[in-house]
Amino acid sequence: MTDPLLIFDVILGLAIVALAVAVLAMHDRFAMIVLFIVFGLLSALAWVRLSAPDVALAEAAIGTGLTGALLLTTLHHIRATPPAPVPVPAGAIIANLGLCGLIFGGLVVAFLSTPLQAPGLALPVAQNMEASGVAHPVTAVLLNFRAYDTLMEVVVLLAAIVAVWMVERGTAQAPSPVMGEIYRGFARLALPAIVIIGTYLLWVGAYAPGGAFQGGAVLAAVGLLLLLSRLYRPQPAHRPLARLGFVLGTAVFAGIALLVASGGRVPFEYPAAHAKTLILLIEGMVTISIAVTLAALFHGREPEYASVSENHK
Amino acid sequence: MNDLPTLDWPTAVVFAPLAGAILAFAWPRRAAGIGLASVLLTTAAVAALALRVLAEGAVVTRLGNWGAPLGIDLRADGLSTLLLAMTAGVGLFVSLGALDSYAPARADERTRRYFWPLWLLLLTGLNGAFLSTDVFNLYVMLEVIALAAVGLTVLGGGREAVRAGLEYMYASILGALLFLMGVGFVYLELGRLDFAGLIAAEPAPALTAALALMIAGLLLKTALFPLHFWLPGAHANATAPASALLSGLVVKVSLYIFLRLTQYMPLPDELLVTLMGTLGAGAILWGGIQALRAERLKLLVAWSTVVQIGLIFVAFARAGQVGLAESWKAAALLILAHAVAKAAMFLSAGRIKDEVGHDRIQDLDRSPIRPTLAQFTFALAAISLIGLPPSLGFAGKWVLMEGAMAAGYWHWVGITMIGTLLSVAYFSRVLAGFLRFDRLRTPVAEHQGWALADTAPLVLALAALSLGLVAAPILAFMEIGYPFGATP
Amino acid sequence: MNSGLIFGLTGIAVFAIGLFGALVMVEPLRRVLALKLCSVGAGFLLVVGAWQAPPDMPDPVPHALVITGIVVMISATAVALALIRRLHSLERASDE
Amino acid sequence: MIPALSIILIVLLLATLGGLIRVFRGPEPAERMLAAQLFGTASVAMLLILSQVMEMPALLDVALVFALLAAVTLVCFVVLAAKEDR
Repeated sequence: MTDPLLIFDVILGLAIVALAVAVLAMHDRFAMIVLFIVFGLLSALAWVRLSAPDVALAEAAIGTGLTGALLLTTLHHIRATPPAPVPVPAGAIIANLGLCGLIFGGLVVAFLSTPLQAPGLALPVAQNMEASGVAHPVTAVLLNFRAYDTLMEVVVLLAAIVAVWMVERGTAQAPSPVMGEIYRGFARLALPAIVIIGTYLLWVGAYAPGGAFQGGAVLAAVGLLLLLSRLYRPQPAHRPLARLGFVLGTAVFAGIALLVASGGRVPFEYPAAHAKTLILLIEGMVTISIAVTLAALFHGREPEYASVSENHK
Repeated sequence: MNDLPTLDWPTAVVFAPLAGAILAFAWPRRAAGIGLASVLLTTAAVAALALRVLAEGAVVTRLGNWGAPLGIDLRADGLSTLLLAMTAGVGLFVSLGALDSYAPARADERTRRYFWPLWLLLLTGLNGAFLSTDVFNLYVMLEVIALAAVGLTVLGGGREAVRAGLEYMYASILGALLFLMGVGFVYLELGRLDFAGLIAAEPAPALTAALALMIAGLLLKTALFPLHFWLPGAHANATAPASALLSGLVVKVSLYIFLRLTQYMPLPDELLVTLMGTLGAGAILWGGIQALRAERLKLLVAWSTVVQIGLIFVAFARAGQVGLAESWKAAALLILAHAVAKAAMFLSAGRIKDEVGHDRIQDLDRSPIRPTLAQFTFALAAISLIGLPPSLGFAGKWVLMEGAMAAGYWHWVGITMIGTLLSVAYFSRVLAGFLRFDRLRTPVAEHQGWALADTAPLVLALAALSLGLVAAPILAFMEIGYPFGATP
Repeated sequence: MNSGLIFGLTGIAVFAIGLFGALVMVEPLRRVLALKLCSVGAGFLLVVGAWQAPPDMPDPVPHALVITGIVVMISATAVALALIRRLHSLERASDE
Repeated sequence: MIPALSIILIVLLLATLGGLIRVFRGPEPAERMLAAQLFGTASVAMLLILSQVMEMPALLDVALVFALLAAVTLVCFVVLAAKEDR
């Protein structure tokens, strides 16, 4: 008898592929983004089925939730001008379709030839878990075994906010919305709950799925709600504090990585007795930075002194 | 290990610019000072690392003391160190030039403040990529480089710059994602990501797919014809120091990774090596024709980058598959030559544009306000890019042709000759204008005399010219640590 | 047939669809989404590389890599979207 | 019991995929958004069942985040739509 879960997997896989096509084919730009959000949720479900709850959390929170919000604000910003229909020559479409079909075929052949369910690095990770300072393997990989990658990932986030602040100077400020009573009520209820969930995810990362990135993303959602509701308005005077928030995670992470390198130890080699504390400290600071940075990426512009565009509203 | 805490130079080379970037962004008022200090520190660290490599051979750092494949190792051998030194040298002089180019009188405050964090983040990524021994780590480094480079492209803020920057962004991200997909196949097949695993691997369909994906991504990022479409716009519309960094350094990273990967996972067929060379030949011809037609100086210089990238791929393919063990040296020498000369050329082109007020090639004549020194520098850089002795470009082309002739691959010799003639043709369009006496124009502005911004490109151009004299020691240095031997 | 196989094929298909979109699409926002599809496809491949038939535990390393990839991708997306917004306002300013 | 849960799971998935037709047909943005919200709710349900079937309690956390971020995107939509109406 076939496992009914396999049928579920097949339907899920087909739905994901169909949605990927639909995202690109959908004419309406708003519908395109909505379909993309659904596509992200389905992918997260698929990753749950592949026993990767950490990845599913990150995809749901960052890859789909926050990315969806970013896409929606950008669409709101540029919606005034509908895209001029640029006809793509049919020849180019067919040629590219053929090319991508070939690539797909080649990759499938290559994929089928691989030893599926090879052990990979699971064994060395399991053997070194004791020394890593945390009990959850994914967190151990992220914050200890491959901490250098993770540091560079936070650097990518830093590069993104530097670039975004640089790019969007002088962009027109969007007008403030009028917030209804219902939304205020929602915000009052939801904000504390979200803060608790975000902190919980950070904390739980030491022994179960969760951690700095997922926690940071959930906390960034608080920032999004505050920004959207204008409960918090970025002020020029807050810029130094914001900059500090952006660099905090990177600075603490890099600083600890270097500071532990004394007495014969190499960078990133946390002393065994303090590994857990140090990792938790790094995670906490990185969470703050991620939350602040993601919220700022959503806001986009660097807060400036009374911009011209706001005056002629 | 001894008891004294010795500085770990590979780590220092990555962390010094990172610390600078953090400080320069957190403290924008002091960005220039912090930036220059951290570039100097990085250069010092690279010099120390080079001395270590010279004395002891390859230097390896096992981050976290886990050791690959569980952890990530940094490894500095001759080739890595040479490219680090190239980055440090070019970066130092471009930084000095930038001090003047972005001085309060010439650029607005925001441009000045944002240049430094972006450039230092770029430097972090570049150094990290040259030291990396792990394919996933390379992917992350490529993304650090991509975001910082896009930021630098649009630093000027004009519409054309933003449009070109967006195009560059798409190409860059797509290239990185192709690379990531390749990383996925490497892991599926091998269950590890470090270079040692790649060297030890048996040929397999999944590894072929991985190599194809990664090479496709790298070619897109390095702008090999016909994937060069994004480069001319991005490099021609950026501000001068940014163009110098983008053209001199950023495209070199993907070339470097390409050289590494093709050595660890050899191309399975001679045909593919020839294909690389053929694409390079296409770049030389097409880029040469476009450079001949370019109306603006910076666009011409950008197209010449396309040509030079093509030349490096011809150098890679010059002796076919059996010659690969030696060909990478010709390619690496040309990478070095192009980086130094092109940075000098973009900086001097920027100076000419700033002083004259435009960069239309037609109108660049011997007017009273001509920035003599910048024009002189441009000519020196052109000598190296054309490949006249004693420049480093000459040494590179010489090694290329020698190998091609030894292997009897005369078509590559012919292509190199044609490329040289084309570059003579398009650079003389500019140089002829510099020397023209007939038309005197009214000055747009007072000639401002020599400046720090002139010194930096001049030193770089002179270096490009004279480094050719020490090509032999450079070639010997490259081999330290057997960068392409079986033992990592 | 097993979950790894099904979702591995799904991931490759999503990657190829995203690649097609990135090559063919002209609309800025749609091109960004096409690139996002590519990154999700690559994520699938890595997660499948980690997968073990239950009750065996999956390999945690690819999971960490995909989380890194997701964070890197939102950074890239944010910069691309900022460029799109900037270009839009520059073009509107020059039209007026 | 487990097969029964699996079948419920499949039915849930099919039902919500059917609901997606509103995203395609619209015509109003609100209708498309609400269809997506319905999808978010259903996926929370699917996660809860999966956490039983796959014996992974950690999926409850995933479900929590799903529910939360569905709310955030909805707020984002409402606020931006409100701006548009003015």
